[in-house]
Amino acid sequence: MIEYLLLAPILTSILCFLTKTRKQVETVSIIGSIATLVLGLVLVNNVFKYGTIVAWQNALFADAFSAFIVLIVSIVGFVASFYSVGYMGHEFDHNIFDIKKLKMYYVLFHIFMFTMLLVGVTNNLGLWIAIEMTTLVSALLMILYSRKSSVEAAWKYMIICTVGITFALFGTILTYYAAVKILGETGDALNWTSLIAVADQFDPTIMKLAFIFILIGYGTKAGLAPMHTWLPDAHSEAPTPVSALLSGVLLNCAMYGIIRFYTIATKSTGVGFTSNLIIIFGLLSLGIAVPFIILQEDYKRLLAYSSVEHMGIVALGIGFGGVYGIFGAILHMFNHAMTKSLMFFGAGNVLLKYETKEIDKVSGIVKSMPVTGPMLIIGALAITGSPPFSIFLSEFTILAAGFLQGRYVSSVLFLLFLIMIFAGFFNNISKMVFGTPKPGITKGEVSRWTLAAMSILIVFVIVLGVYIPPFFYDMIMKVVAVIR
Amino acid sequence: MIAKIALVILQLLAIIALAPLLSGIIKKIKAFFQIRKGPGIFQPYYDIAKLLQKDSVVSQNVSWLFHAAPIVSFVAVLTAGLLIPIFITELPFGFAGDLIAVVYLFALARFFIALAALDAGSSFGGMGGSREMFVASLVEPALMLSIFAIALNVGSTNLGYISQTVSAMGFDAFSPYQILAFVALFIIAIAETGRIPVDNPATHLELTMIHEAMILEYSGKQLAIVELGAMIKQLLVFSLLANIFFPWGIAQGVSAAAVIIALLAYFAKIVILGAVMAMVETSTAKWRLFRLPELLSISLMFSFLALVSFIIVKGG
Amino acid sequence: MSEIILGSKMVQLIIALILVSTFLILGSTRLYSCVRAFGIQSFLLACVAGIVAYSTGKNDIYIVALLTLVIKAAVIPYIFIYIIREIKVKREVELYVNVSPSLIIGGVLVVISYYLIRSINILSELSSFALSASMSLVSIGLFVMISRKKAIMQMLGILIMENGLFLGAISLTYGMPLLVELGIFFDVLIGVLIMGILIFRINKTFESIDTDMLKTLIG
Amino acid sequence: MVSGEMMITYLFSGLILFYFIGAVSAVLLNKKDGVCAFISFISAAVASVFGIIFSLSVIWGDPFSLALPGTSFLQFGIFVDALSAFFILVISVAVFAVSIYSIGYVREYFGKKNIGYLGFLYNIFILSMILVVSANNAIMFLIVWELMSVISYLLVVYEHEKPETRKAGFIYIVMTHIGTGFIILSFLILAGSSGSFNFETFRAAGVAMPPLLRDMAFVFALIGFGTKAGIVPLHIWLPYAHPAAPSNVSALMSGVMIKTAIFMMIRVFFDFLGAGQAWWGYLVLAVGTLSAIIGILYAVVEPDIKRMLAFSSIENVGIILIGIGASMIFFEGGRPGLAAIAAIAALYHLLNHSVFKGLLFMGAGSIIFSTHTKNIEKLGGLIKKMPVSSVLILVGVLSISALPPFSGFVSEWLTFQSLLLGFNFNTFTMIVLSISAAVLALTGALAAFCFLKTFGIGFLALPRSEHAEHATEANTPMLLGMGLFAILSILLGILPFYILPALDRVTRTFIGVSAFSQFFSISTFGTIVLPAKSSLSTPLLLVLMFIFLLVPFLLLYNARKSRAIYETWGCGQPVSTSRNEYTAHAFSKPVEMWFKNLYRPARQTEATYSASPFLKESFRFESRVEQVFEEYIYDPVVRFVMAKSQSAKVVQTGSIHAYLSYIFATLIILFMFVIAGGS
Repeated sequence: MIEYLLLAPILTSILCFLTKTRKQVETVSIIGSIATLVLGLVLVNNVFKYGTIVAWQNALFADAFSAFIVLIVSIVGFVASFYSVGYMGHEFDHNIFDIKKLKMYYVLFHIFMFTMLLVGVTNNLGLWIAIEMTTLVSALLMILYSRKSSVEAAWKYMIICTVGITFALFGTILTYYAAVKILGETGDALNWTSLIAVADQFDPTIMKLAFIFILIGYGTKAGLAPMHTWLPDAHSEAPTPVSALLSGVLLNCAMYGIIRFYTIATKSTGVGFTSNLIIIFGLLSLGIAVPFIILQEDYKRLLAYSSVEHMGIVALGIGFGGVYGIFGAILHMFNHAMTKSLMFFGAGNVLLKYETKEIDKVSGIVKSMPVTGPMLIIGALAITGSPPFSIFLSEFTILAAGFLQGRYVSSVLFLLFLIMIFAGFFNNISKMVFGTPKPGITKGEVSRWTLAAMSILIVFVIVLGVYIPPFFYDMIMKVVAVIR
Repeated sequence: MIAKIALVILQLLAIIALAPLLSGIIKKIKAFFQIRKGPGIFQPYYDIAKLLQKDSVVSQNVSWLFHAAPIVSFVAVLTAGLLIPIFITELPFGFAGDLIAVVYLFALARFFIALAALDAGSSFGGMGGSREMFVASLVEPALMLSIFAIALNVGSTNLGYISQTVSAMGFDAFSPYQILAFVALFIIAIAETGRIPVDNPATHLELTMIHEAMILEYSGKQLAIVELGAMIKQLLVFSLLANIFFPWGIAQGVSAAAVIIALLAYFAKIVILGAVMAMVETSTAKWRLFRLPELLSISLMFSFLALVSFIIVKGG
Repeated sequence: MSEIILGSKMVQLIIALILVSTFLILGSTRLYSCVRAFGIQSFLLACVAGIVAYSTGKNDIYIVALLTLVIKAAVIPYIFIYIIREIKVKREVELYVNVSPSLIIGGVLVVISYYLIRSINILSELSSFALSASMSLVSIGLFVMISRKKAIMQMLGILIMENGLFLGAISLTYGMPLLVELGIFFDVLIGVLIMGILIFRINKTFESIDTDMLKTLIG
Repeated sequence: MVSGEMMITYLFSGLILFYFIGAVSAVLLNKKDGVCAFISFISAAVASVFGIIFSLSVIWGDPFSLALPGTSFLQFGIFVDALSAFFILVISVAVFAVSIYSIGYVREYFGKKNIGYLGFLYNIFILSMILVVSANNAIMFLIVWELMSVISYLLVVYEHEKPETRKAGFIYIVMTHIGTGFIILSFLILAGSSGSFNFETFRAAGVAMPPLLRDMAFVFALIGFGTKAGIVPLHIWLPYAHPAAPSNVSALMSGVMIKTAIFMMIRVFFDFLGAGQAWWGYLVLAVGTLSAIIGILYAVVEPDIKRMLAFSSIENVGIILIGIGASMIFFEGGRPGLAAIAAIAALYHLLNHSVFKGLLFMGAGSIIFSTHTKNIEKLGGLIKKMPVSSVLILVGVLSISALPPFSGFVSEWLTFQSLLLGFNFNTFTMIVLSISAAVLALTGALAAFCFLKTFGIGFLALPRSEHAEHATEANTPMLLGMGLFAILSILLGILPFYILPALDRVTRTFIGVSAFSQFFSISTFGTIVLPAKSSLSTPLLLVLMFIFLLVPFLLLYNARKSRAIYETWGCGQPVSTSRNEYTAHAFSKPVEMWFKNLYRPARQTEATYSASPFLKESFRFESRVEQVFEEYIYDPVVRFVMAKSQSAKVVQTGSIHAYLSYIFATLIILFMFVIAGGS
């Protein structure tokens, strides 16, 4: 089952490589991503129905949490491939991309999908490999545009994330060392299930060290402050569909790594150490995002900083702990993925239309793009945690968890940052969306594909804001059970 | 029932009939203090009668409101007259409104006159309206505090009930808080009736006028109504002062003798009050408008002191 | 048994030599000599792996040792030299921190690492020596990245860190499962390739590989 | 024959359904402006009729509740008791009139703006308000509460082409968000004690909480809901947002939306937290008093009519809160009967305010509709151009100025009386209540001043600009909508004896006792009789005034015949031009001088001279008053945040070496943390 899921994007990628024309490559890509989505959903369904699935002598492994990541990856990936057709098609039409580059884009896109799926379904140490692979592939995607800034961003991304990931490997080795002491030198010593089973016997000091390395390592990749510095560059310079994947999905994948190790480390060190650390990083991320969001001049960077903020929120949810906290964090990962992708897609449309990333040079989107404009407003409200949109529910749950756990100071700070971010973010977005467009901007949407992609996401954003379907609720509760 | 209606009509007639007289008396007393001869005390009657016979000249800018305003304000003042005990405490329609309602009926009257002042488009009218409303605003907090002081003492804002209770107290009514409240209300009365130092009813310079500036555009019958309304209002304010603080002699029940005694006592009281007012007017100069808040804060202070001393004396 | 191996003079000596090679990198101002020192370091690392493989008798580790020898000691240095030749970079290592302060800081980092690992006080003295050496490598690697201007030196810094990890892994746990090791080698190799591509790109777009040029994305 | 219970469910569903129909049809029909406007607003009006019947039957019947499907995590429910029903009534009444008005008003936008968008938002906005007052779960409440805020924000920025509108919208949504933050804190404290987000559990938990937590819940709720209600100093958004919105929406926002905050205050303070501490009541009273006076003071000097109305809303919210504060004091002091009277006064004023403020905003809308200006200095003479509108607006003006026998008078009278009832309390209470009453009196007088100015300058005398010169009467639906409210203003003034018993049923739900017959009664001529003979009968006053009309009519007999028309008196100079009229600014100058410490007026004059320095060629005069709260509280905070943000941005230097150092430093710090034995 898992193998098929992993095979789908690889095959698609190969087929994309073999195609000749734009039509072909787009068709292959769409079909491939539909296949990935379907397989992903089947996997998710199986996991939630029948329990954990393993394959390849435990090297591949899917429990509820993995399945949840697969769910996010495949949904956003699917939508992003739709969006790509519109977005990259526009670039192709305007001769920014030739067919070679377009093909290259789709090839890398599906490999990127593969690596992210791999993050979800791989067993422990493989996680490190998979995450490093995501960095490599996405760096390549970033330099498809040969702008100076893209190259700069890619370099920073590559270097900083590799350093971070190296730390994560160190943490993994230390964990392995702690596990080997208990389990002996078996191949099982790096499997999630066997680790968790004996995690409470691990040496706490080693685990503390290990957790620090993991937190800094994967935290770098997840964009937790102060290791987030590469993130605004990378996310704003990548091609928009990739930005959406980077912000919406890849960050979650890194977060997934942290949470996995958090579960193990907590069993050994006790809840205080790990959760305090993770809360500190969470608050730091929120706090650092505030000034940059308030004074932002580039709307894609604005979204990127908002991702830093949201990863901080997920971290807070995990740190607060309890059923509420973790439930909120998991729900938030999903909601953020949907909403942030929506926002990036909207931003992409704006970029195509206005050909600038500067907030001050964009105005009157509602007039020039009557569909994108309202969607951007909804997205902006949603991403800043306004009801009745989905992120409000998860943020509220996390806040409630903070209160229930007696972490009043953190909770109040959290709320304060949220409000400041709201003000900053909304100010910037409303400047762009409202008003009258500059002369020379024609009225009309860029492409129907992009709108289709956004419509799918907006359904998630709105529906999950007022109604959590029982099956989805059960799903998240199962994930919570895995983590706790 | 008939007795009640008779009482109402009697009270109305008394008010309408006495109002110009009070005006005349005050003018006469004022003249006395200023060592002038002055017009006769019935002069206001002649004035009104003359005005009623005159044709009116109306500004070309005005709307229907200009014509309606005197009527509305006159009616409002008259209605207030039915709520204030003049010679009897058991007012037939006393339940229709209390002290607060009286204040607001006066406000209604003032409101329409001030509106009409703006209608002609003259800057004098605007000036008068603005100042009139300004003075009213200045008065209001002190007025409400003294109403509170009075009402707290008696336990009600019903005017008939207040008179009744205070008159039942006899000389006990001369308590410090009563006196303080009286002083406060007297200052307010100066403002309400448009007298020096707040306003000069005898001025002929448009720029210094308040009330007169408002009604500058009225003439003939309309002016008569406006003037009469103002006089009635003055009388009512005096009656309030008289029958809230010194309700002696007021009739408790409906008997001819009591009513006659009450009427006489009432007349005496307002004449005395008028004399005091005339004295005050003669002994002060008109203040400039922006100094008025000082005067009103004095009144505010008095009424607040009245309230506090009541609370302290009576205990909470 | 493990203590014996690590305690053996041989391993200690090699680890010490690895540290020396690291300092060679810190102390040199020429790109070529840096690359050469890195090659030596990787070779020494392969030696450690070989000794561990020999004394534990695990065939897996032989493969790892071999891979280290081939990829880290041969292929990667070759890639470096290729890049340096192709883009005709100036041969100097441009520094933020001069050679002698660099060396002093490197020394301090070693001492700190040693102290840190000792103060954790959960490991035996011998494995803690290896671990502290590995920590030193990681931190010096990071320091190299921070203190050198050229993009290519940052790439080298990452590889030094990677070597440090490798040393830690091999001395603590005698390597990890083979599949995982292979994955890591694969990643490292691909990583180096992609970084190489990026360096070419940087050179092409900025006409220099000085990272000082890469300061346009701020705020 | 359906049972009563079913009937009520149908009514409620019908109410929701029609708002939905309104919203959906607006979107579907948005190509045809006229049809779209008609259908969507008529649908809202129909829904509001359902709302009126529904709420009346709940007030006079039993509470209504409805559980909606959901998971244990998110369980929505509807609960409508008499209190909620009262607010639904207020909303529905306002919506009915405003919807009819809107049919005419939106013609302004035909061909220029998307009517479907407006109709959609309008219906959803109302629906969200209905849900706010009927939500039975904290999470659901927060969702619909923010929905209401967001939709109203979108309505505020409907005319987003104007930069000032965007600014207004931004200030509004940020302030409302801050408010929601506090509400969330308050609810979390309550939920922390009750272990659930259901309002039912809040009721039990709130009373049982430790005092400190209760105090915090109270203060947070006061700040949170106060922001929405527009209490000083959290009011700054109101004078921006309400004027920026289309006038029909302003009418709803000022008339109804800010009342939902009052609703929740009552819910939280009385229902959830029980009697509470003595100082709660005093705080609410103080806040109310401050809001009343500050609100009206700014209204007096405001030249923009819609902004003036917004400031006046702050004032009226203050008056309502004075009643609620007094009620809390009495309630806490163990006098529920008196508390009920004070609460009735507050609710009565709330109802009245929603009517006359709605009327006035619609009136302002009519003025803008026909003159295209909001600046009072540019109006004038409208009473001749818009005769019907001006009469209707006059009714609103008289009501808001609390002149008898109009509606505002009755509720202000009740408020004064309820403050007077403090004579049954201790010294401190008496003094506090008296001071509050004095301030309230000043407020009332200034309100009269303010609205007199507005009506007098705006409607009377000569037109002051081209705009006013060419004004025409508003169209029929607009007049109908305004007329409804004007009639209602009068009815609410003269029929209090119908309304008080209903209000008594409402206040009974949160105070627990009925004040009727025990603390007040209704006797002949619809007289309201309070303890100690204080009584008021507006119907009788009205009748008396009508009878007395006879006197002036007799005196004025034949006056019309002998009337000469001539120029206005100007000391002998011909002055019949609008340039000689008294301006609004001049009119309010005395008050400006009186409170110059608050206003800090700044003036600028600029004169150009022709040849001689004594002959001015042109003269420019500019004067403005400071918005003290903005300039001394909010602006410094914003500047501080901006400055700090600017310096914090240094972190992102662009240098990869710096970035790597951060990671290095983090690592070292965490190591120290572990070595130090941190946990």
